[in-house]
Amino acid sequence: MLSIDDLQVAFKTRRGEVDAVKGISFQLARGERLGIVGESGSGKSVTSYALMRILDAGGRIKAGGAVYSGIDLRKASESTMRDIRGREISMIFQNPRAALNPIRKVGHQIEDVLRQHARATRQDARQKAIAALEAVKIRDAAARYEAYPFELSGGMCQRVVIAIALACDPKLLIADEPTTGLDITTQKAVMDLVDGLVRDRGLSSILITHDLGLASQYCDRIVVMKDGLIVEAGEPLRLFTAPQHPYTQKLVDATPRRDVTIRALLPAEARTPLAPHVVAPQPLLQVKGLTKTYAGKSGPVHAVKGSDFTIHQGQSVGLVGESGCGKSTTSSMLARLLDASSGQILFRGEDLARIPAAAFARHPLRARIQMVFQDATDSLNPRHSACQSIAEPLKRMTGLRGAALAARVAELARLTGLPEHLLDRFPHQLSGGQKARVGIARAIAPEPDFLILDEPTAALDVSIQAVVLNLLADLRARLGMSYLFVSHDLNVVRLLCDHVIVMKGGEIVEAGPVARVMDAPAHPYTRDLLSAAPQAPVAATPELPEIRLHAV
Amino acid sequence: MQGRWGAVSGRILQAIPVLVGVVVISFLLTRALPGDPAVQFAGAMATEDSIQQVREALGLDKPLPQQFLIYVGQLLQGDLGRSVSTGQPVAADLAQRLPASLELTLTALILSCAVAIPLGILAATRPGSWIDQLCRVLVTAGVSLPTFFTGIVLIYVFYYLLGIAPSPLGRLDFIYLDPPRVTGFFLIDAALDGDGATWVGALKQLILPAITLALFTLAPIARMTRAAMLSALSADYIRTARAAGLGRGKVLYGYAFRNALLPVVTTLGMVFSFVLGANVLVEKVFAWPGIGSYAVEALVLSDYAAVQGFVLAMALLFVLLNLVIDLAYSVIDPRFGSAAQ
Amino acid sequence: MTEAHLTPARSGTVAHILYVLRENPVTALSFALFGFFLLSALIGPLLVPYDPLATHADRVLSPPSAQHWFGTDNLGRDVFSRVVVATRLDLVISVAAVALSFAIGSVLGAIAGYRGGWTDTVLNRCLDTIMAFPLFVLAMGIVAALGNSVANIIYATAIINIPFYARLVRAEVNIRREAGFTLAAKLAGNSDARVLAFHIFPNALPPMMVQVSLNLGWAILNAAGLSFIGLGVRPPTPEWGIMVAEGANYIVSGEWWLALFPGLWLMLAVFTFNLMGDGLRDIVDPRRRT
Amino acid sequence: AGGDTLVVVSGQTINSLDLHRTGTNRASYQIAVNCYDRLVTFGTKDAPGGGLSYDYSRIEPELAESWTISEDGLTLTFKLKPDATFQDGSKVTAADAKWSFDRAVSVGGFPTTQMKAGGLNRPEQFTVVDDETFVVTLDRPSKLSLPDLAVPVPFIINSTLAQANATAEDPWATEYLHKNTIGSGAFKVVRWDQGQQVVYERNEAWTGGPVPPVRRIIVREVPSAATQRALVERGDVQVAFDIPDKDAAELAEKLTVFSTPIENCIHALCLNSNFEPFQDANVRKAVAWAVPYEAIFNAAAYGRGAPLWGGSEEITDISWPRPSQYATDMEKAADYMAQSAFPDGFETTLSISTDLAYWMEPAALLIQESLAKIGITATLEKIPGANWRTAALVEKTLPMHLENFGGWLNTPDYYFFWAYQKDKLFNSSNYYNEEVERLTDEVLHVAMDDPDYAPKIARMFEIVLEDLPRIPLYQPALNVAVHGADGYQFWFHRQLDIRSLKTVES
Ligand SMILES: Nc1ncnc2c1ncn2[C@@H]1O[C@H](COP(=O)(O)OP(=O)(O)OP(=O)(O)O)[C@@H](O)[C@H]1O
Ligand SMILES: Nc1ncnc2c1ncn2[C@@H]1O[C@H](COP(=O)(O)OP(=O)(O)OP(=O)(O)O)[C@@H](O)[C@H]1O
Ligand SMILES: [Mg+2]
Ligand SMILES: [Mg+2]
Repeated sequence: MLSIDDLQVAFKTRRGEVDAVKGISFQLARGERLGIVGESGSGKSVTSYALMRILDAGGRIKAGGAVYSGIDLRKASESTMRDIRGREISMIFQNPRAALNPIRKVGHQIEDVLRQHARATRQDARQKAIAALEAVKIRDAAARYEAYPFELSGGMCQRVVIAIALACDPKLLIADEPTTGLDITTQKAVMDLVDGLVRDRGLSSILITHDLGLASQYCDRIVVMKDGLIVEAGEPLRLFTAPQHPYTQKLVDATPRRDVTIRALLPAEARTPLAPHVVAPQPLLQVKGLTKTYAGKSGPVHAVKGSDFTIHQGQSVGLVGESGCGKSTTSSMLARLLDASSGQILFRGEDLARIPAAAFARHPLRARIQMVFQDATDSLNPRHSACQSIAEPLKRMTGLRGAALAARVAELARLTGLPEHLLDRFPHQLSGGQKARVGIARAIAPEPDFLILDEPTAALDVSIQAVVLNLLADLRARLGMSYLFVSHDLNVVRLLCDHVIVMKGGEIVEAGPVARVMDAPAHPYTRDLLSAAPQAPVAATPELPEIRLHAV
Repeated sequence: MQGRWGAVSGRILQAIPVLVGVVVISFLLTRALPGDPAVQFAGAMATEDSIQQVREALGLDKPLPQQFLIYVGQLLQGDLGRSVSTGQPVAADLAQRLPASLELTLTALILSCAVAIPLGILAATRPGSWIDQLCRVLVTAGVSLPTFFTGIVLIYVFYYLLGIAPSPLGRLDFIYLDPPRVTGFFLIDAALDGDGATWVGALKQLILPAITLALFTLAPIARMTRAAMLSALSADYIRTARAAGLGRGKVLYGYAFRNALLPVVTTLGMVFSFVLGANVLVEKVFAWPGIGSYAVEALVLSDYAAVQGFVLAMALLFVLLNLVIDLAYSVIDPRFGSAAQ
Repeated sequence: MTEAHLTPARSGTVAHILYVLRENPVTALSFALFGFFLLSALIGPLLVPYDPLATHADRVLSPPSAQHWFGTDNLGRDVFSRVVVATRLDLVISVAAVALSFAIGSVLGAIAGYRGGWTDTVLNRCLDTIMAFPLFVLAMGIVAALGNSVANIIYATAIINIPFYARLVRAEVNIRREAGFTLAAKLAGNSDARVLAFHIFPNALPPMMVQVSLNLGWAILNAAGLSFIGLGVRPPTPEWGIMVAEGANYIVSGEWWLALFPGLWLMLAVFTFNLMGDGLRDIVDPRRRT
Repeated sequence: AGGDTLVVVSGQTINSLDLHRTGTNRASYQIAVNCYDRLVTFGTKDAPGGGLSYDYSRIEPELAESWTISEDGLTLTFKLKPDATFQDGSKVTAADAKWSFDRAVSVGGFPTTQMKAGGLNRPEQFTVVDDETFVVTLDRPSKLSLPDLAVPVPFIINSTLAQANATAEDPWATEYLHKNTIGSGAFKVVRWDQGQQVVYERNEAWTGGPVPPVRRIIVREVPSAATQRALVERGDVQVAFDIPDKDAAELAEKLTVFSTPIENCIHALCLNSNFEPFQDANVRKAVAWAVPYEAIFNAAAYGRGAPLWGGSEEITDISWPRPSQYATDMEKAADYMAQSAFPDGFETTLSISTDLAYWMEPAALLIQESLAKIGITATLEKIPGANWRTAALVEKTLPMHLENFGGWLNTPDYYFFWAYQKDKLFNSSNYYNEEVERLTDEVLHVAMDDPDYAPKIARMFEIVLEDLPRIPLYQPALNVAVHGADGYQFWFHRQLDIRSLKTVES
């Protein structure tokens, strides 16, 4: 049905031509579900754009081509392509909210496509659009027709995007990271929906993702890409059990899954023994009745509703829960960046909640509590080089200057595995993993006792995530810090943490040792979270109890 | 919908302190003007006594706070006072002259939009190309010219040398009679009256001053259109639309341009109020009987009531303009006034 | 590891500037022109062929010639010399006015954007009040009230421009108030004032550079407009605006050079400033570095 | 514009139809001239620069058919024309004259001051004898009284109509007259668009003089001089009134341009005696010898008007304005400077008005440059128009400045009365000389043919030209360019008298 032959795509850029796709070939049969996996920048998206001929200005198909049902997609006229897009081949994209025109009613956006492809007339467009919305199982479709994207949740937006893509009954659906940016539970619901539709209608599909686990769960065959080339292709189970290419091996290893140790995420040659960390019996931090209420536009928002927990010296505590449950709010309060509405934060017996956040910057305990942020890019000052960023807390809190400061920065860079020559670079000149290292180096610079990690790996590729997680584990062992590790990914938490707290809607619903919570979840919500995480097809994995998720 | 009206009425409330501030500042500013209006208006051969008489007649012998209270009291009754130099109530003067300025400004803006927006779109669809650079240089050249200089050069070339343009004598050549006043906009009034000749006559008079002003406003509009179009075109929803096979026109105008319109409308508002101020110079060059020339005259003569009235009228216009922009926003952008924004 | 790491490499900055200039020919042109104006402001008065103030009754209103490139004015003064010498004053007016509004606007905007709440509301209303005035007329009023000296022209121009900077900085600060690097800076032990001054504010610089360049141009036009109304710099000081305004009266009688040359010069200067904006932004924006 | 319509452009703006109103500007005086009649008017003579001019020496009837002056000169009896009617058809009566004169002396401000110049101070001085007989009683005889009745101020208003529109707060109907012309004059205003134009239409029943040749005259207000020039040059308008000297000089080569030196008007450099350097007679003389008269006359006036320098020191006649004995002589200037108390020079400011910058600025620049050569550093100061009168004339705080007083009543003593007497408005130099003070008072009301008159005037000239509080520069001209029109007549009030204008085929 679709055959790609030595496709090469290049972009004109400031510094000459960049080859984004360097000659890839694969075939897609009718009804087949293909997965394309690879790390960021490997050319997955560009491949799909090239198929649709919607490359950005400056991009062109340099060589090779693609044939879809006998039509040469490279040579076809623009009007032919317009007919193909949406009617024969459809795409859905990541970040559904941004993928919809913000100022047009979603119903009209669906109509636009229907009318474009003459699948509807002015009279029946509305009715067909509603039918398309019903097909993606949106509740109350007729009412949603009138909605604007901002009035819908992320999951609903993605359903609308899917409705647009499938409105004209295409034969091939390309989904480019359709669930990035969605909540883990929503992700599952959306993927199940797409998969259901694809199967029901007998479509071919291409799922582009960097999550090997996700791909293997929803695809018949997986293509692994690296640097614009296909390095390996095959059935999911085969890839997982017997990867041929070292890169595939690395990806497989790095994918967090049950029953592996944190070191096992790394490539075999990097698996040095992990020094054990010691958990002291005395509590480092005691949180009592911690509450935060925001004055929202439409009434108060109870972001955190009276949390109680304790963190011991040397202990790593995981904090999990879906988006908006109050994880970041909790960590900000603990980091003393945000004033609590009520409650106590006892740090070695001293109540930090009584010190206003604005004054805490100059408090001696400031150096004892540090934090690593979710978005490494956002957390680095774009005007400061890596070195300046790392040096900042040292200058402010330790008073180091001159050569001593430089030496300490270099030491921290070594500790976090940041090559020294990168220290001069600005954040935009660093990769995601490197930025994460700068963020970690900066946080551990004043040698804190307590480190809060707010989803430090959420924006990273799995292989980099693996490295960062191991780095954190090493640092903990070396420096004896305590962690509060915030994440929505239970698999990751299990690797790094001793203890886990599950939050929902601002409340702690379950807490306990990792092994207990993961293996015998007491609260149904914890079970939801567990089942939503994509599972790699590891041969020896015992079946998890199947839990149906509610439709969004 | 409720959110929108809430936002609009919120704007009206916000305007109140602004108007109060404008009243106070304009009062103080006029009093700070050099020159004694009493001397000015007492006439050529005034003696001490007659100056004093005039001062009392104008109420300028009273202490400042009292003058202010009197002024505010009058304002509250809707009385803008009387211009000493024209001898008319300021409100009447403004009502007479405002349409002239508005007609000129709006024509200039329409002209400017008609050129700048397509230019901006063109530049945005080919960023970095020579067309883009040329647009940038052209519109920048336009905004770099002092308006009075442009005006004079245009008059010199098109009226004096070539004789194409009509004499730069205000809104209508004297062979025509003013159309019966309905809106005060000659083009509209003449059209309503069905008087084709007068309409053409009024249009001819408008062209040169409108071009002068339009040249000056091309740059902000074109630049903003370009920037907004660029960011709209790079947005994800454009990719979605293209991937769904929508036609080029639909994508460019139906999707990208409508989104780009939001910042363009904001810019238009700013340009409008800016141009109303810049009118001062153009009106002088083209003998245009607008409020700009009125303001200059009043300022030079220290005609307190006229200056204050003018400033207040402009402030009201500004507030009104912001409301119009908000309304335009709420029409274009459904998010307006909702919590999501 | 050396101390040098702690500040971005100097050579990198120069290379970056060169890159920005090379990348866009229009930007390069504008910087070249700017250099030219700067030079004529600095050493122009030393190089001009005639005393810009000296009158010569015998060569009144002579058209451009080999002796007088731009002709002479109604008092026989050399227009070219006057145009060149005026550069310094005009640059001083625009740069001083812009510097003043930049400084005041930045402080006000930064505080309002960072503090939010009623500080923000009050400032916004104040800015609205200024904006509600027709700006050119406000400038006229201020100059008329304070008297027409160079300093007052600068103040007036600065005052009408403050809202633009304050708004811009406020918006830029506001979106970064909760940014990760702001929080990180606080974690690093910076007080609010330090966070604002050294971490958030510098990030607002790139868009402000565009504003600065536009305003430099506006400031000159503004001064020229004031001169046209009769509220400009004191004679006989040469100033472009006055020269155009006075020359304008001579166009119809055929002495076009009186207005044309200062007008073109003025336009070229404003044009240069306006075009420089994008380049300036790219230079101060580290993200443009590669 | 067809044959019976004539278009005039002028840079001035009319702000009222009523000359008596407070705040009425100069340009509006033309309404009083063209739409109203006075009892008497001046005759006509050939103007020095070509064209016609009013003739101060001849008083002619306008509304008054005849008049008699009593022996003692205290009673003026006017007989009104029996057929004179207002534009609404009603008869012009002595009661109208009285009401109008009462109004002029009562409303205050400029009209009242001007009436006083002719000895007309109070309503009691005006009596109605019968419908056609009107008597003015003076406190003392004065040669200025009758001419003062021919200036625009004492115009005759339709008092019945005016009183019908008067209110208790507004007994003089200023509100009504501001917007309506209710006179008996040659024209009526049929349309007035503020800031744009005034449209006049002929009064076919005018009795004040020959009925005007043109039926309709439009006066367009065009602020830009360049535009005015372009319009008249292209023939789009027939008359450009009060154009700059430069345009006049250049247009004179293509069109008919009347440049009439303005009688009794002098552009002068004033030295304020409140400032120390100018109390020194040598300094004043040094300045007078240093002024580059010729250059100023060329640069500021483009040779329009009349020179007022390089005259003889000996005073043989009393014609006025009179060229001074000074001319540009830098050596003499330097000598005087050396003899003064400031041999090394001093610093001062030279002030000019923005409104009058068109002549003041070039003149000031040339003076500044020249004074620098004798060690006087003058900083130029441009004072906004609104402040000029206050600073220069009322407060008299400007050390060195340019000034341009012109008296309506064309006698030298009248000029002296305003410009050289202590505390008078136009004495911006704060000049005080006991003898001038006395002589002025003595001659002001004396007839010009009185034997005492000429010697006293000559003495006054001598003193002020020696004392030099005002250094005369030149006598300015009023320039009018016509293109397809004729019949222009110059008036002392410097407003356009449209009554005599006619169109000609060009
Ligand atoms: N418009 C463009 N101009 C220049 N280079 C581009 C452009 N778009 C993509 N590229 C380059 O092409 C390469 C492949 O990009 P692509 O978007 O396909 O990556 P990806 O595999 O989809 O990554 P991700 O997982 O981050 O989405 C990258 O190196 C990228 O820098
Ligand atoms: N400044 C604020 N004003 C009002 N409400 C807020 C504010 N910040 C957060 N909230 C609300 O508080 C709740 C908790 O937010 P929080 O950021 O802690 O969630 P989270 O668990 O970190 O989510 P995510 O996984 O998306 O980061 C959310 O409902 C959010 O909308
Ligand atoms: Mg991608
Ligand atoms: Mg969060």
